[in-house]
Amino acid sequence: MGFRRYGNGIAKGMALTFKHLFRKPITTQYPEERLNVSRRTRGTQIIWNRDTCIACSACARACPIGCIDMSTSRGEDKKLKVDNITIDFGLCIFCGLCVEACPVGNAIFLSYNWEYAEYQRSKLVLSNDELLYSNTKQVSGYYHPDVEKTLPEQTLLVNRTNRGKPWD
Amino acid sequence: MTLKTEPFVINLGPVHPSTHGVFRLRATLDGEVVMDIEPIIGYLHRGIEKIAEGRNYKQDIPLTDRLDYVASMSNNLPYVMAVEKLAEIAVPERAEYIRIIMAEMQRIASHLLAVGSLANDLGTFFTPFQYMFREREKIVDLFEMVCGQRLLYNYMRFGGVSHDIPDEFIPALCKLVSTMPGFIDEYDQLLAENEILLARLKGVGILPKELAINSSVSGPMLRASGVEWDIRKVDSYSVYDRFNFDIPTEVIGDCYDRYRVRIQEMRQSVRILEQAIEQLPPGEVLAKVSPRLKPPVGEAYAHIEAPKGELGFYLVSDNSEKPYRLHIRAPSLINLTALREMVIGWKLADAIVIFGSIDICLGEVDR
Amino acid sequence: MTVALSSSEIADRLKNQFPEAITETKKECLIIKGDFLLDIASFLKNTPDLEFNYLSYITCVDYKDYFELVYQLVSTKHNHSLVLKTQCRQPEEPIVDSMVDLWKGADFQEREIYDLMGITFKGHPNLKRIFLWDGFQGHPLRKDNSNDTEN
Amino acid sequence: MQTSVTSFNPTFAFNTLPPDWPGNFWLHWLVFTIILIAFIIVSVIMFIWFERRLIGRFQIRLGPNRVGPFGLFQAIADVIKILTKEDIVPQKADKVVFWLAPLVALVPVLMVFAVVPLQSGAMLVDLNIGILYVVALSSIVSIGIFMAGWGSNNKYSIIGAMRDVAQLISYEIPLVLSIVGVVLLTGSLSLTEIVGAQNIPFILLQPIGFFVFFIGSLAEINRCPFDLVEAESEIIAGYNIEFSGSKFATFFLAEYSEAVLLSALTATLFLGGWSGPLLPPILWLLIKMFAVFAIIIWIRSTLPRFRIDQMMAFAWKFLLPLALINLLLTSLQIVFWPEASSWIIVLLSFAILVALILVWSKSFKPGGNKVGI
Repeated sequence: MGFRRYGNGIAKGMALTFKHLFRKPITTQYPEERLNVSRRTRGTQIIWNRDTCIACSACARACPIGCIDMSTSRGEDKKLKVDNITIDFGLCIFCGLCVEACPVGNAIFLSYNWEYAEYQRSKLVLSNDELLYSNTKQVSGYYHPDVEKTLPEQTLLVNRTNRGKPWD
Repeated sequence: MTLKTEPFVINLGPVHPSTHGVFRLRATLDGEVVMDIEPIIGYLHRGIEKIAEGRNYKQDIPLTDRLDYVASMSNNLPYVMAVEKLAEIAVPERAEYIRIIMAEMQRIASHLLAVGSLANDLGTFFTPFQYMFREREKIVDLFEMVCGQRLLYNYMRFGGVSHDIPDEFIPALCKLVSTMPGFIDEYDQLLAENEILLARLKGVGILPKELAINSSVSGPMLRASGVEWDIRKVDSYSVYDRFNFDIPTEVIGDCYDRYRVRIQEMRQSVRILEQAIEQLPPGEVLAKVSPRLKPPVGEAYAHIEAPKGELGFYLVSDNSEKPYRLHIRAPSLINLTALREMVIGWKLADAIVIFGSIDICLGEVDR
Repeated sequence: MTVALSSSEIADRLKNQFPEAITETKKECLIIKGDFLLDIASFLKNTPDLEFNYLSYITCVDYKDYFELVYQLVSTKHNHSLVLKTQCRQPEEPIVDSMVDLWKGADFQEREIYDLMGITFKGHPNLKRIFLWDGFQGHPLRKDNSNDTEN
Repeated sequence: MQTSVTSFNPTFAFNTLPPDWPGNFWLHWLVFTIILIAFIIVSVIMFIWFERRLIGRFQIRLGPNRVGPFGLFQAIADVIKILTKEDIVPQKADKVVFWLAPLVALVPVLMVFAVVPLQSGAMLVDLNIGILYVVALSSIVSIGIFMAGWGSNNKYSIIGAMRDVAQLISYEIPLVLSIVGVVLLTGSLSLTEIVGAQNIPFILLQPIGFFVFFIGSLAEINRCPFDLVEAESEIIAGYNIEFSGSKFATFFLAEYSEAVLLSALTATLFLGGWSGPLLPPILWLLIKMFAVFAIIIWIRSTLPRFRIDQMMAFAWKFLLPLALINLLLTSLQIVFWPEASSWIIVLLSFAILVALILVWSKSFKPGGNKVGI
């Protein structure tokens, strides 16, 4: 122990906080400054592709909370078609199991967008055409490696704060 | 002459800044001295064990995320291990390594939060907390990279993990691993020798070795009391037997020892990560498993050394798609058993610190 | 590695002292009669070469016609483990001896089982509901308690 | 000089006008009171902004930067927010005490500012017992805090209030004793003369006194590491847990005015007050105040808080002996070695300070024998 308890522990701590005064802030100024999220972001919406969907309801069955409501019927050509698909984003936990369950692989996607807010809960329930891909909704690379490659690289704090010294 | 004092009952929580969730501590105080406490829990009880019986095996994975929500990766792991044990699924080697990388990163992240919030309970105005969140953020960034979310990962699957790690993951992880020891040194510089912190933590809330074992305490708490008991070593699972690492233990079992154990475990985790990156083999990450998994009739118990202690899943299968019974051995709940013995006789401020040093997560306590 | 002790060996040792206690010896577990639970547990805890000083977890499974309590015992000294089970065949009022005197760690877990499964632990110092509130009707983890009751 | 204490005459003191101020006594009084209150409020707002920004930088983030340039108007926005909030009075509160408490806490602090010299002669009254007045009034704040704790009929509040009273009683003594050292050197209780007497700042001549005074003032304004009164991790907000709306704002104002006051006092007593080269005196005072406050913020952003018994032990076993020794040394120096060169005294005092801290920390353990470090 010896010469250890003379307030030098406090002094050391104070020196460390003082050192941090001259470090770059790690925070970002959110609405103006945006970081790239992961290419596999499980964003806050589910995007459905009507053309490729074979109406097998695998996604609805895979959903742990049952927020996907899908009703199908046989069309005239004996093929299954989707009559109605409704997803309640107020319930959805964005676990991505529906995307994994899809047998065709490109009928259901999670979105790359992660900002989604409504004033009413009822507006969070989307169905049919509202679930389709649009300009405001971008497809995420979750479970879709081909999409993943096209998205911008994620901004990482590990890379962002490194300034020459091993840790800074 | 003695003054007659009247004990009074005070409710710490359920909404209180340092109960780390919705926990209620009914304390009987004599002035500032705690005479008796009664933990009252259940405010976050969601009946996860019951919900799990109503869903199929795969749908329960996102549910396990919600146990200890600051260490979701570590919750996924024992559950998938239990199912793999039950259904006898072999896991590819690369997947085992990825799982360990994730579990160890999660351990660092969880301990950072534990130490940071302990410092907060001590009254440092969020500074150590902020510094530790910086590193936690880096780890969470990497988790986001592999599985797309920052809190509830839902990453492990039966027979592996859901995705292979992306190409840019390993360089970023290397960078993290190489800088992490420096940051841990900084935390030590900030906290470990601080006289006020020492006065607040040393000798406070001592949990003797015998009592710790008797109370089924696990994880850093048990090791701080001087028991060299780490599931990774004593009941080695996954590929932990291929790594060199030590089990940090302390002697007395006070709050400072628990803090020290956590700090040192972070260093050991960094060591494991370094080795895991080196040894990471190429190959598949997910074995072929039927989506409608029906394990044979039987039962299995798989446990891991989660950041908070021994986290185990006891599964009973009746050869249907859904588990017949899922029991979670939650370290947070069982560690709380020892709280009463540790707190009584200390001051109110110490009670908060002792509670903070246990490091519980209410999602796991109440389930 | 934690060695799972062979339950038949333990059963042989137990037979000397408790000849009627053992109901069944399975590969991974030992099923004993509820009346002998406390005696056997203290035997397992206090016998020098067994020394199961650490109670890893307790749980209870509802098999509809009986409840099965599962105790995983571990020895931190010898690093071995044993799964002890007892079956409770009174579905109306299941009563089991409490382990709190032997292992304090049983405290909250027994309260949890009492709360969610409705098994009374004889000798528990503070047996009351832990997660749910006192006025709650029923025990949610029982199989006859459906997921969507009014509670 | 020394005789002025004995010949103290309140009417005389009140009628002394600084020579360069126009108008009669009452006009001067009115104008200067308004100026003073404006000064206090502006500096409180600046202090809040400064604290939040600086703590932000210590914590490697930016701090408030949205409202106005550099977030300067953040505090104003906060004030508007707090004032427009609902003012809730608990049903079982002691209404009268509850209503009075914020005022009792705020008014004494404002009154103390009457004697703080902002620059030469720029003060409401130049009381020749200035320091005594400061000490007497600043203790009243704790009555307001105790009233708040008592009146709100809340267990957390009462714990906080009890802590505050215990803390104030303990820390007032070393605080006052450390001021006595300065008074001995100056030979006067008047703050103007204390500033005037500082050819070299008293921090150099009285390092022990400064050390004790600074720590004591941290405790006085309930700042980290002595913020047990409102320890958010233990008793949430302590005495002001039940206060909202304008009452809370008043407490907030009182707390920060006290911080401003003690920064100003530290600057006046130990750092040479408004005196300084080149810049105008008021600016010098502000610079010194902000420097003192910056150190307070720095401490706040680094240190954990004491436990109540450790805090009391720290006051009685560590600070009080230090203050007494300081007093003894200063008296001895004035009696036996009055003509000593200041620089020798400076060196000697610092040597003694270091020696004392080393010796004391060897024998002193916060928490008594129960806690071994």
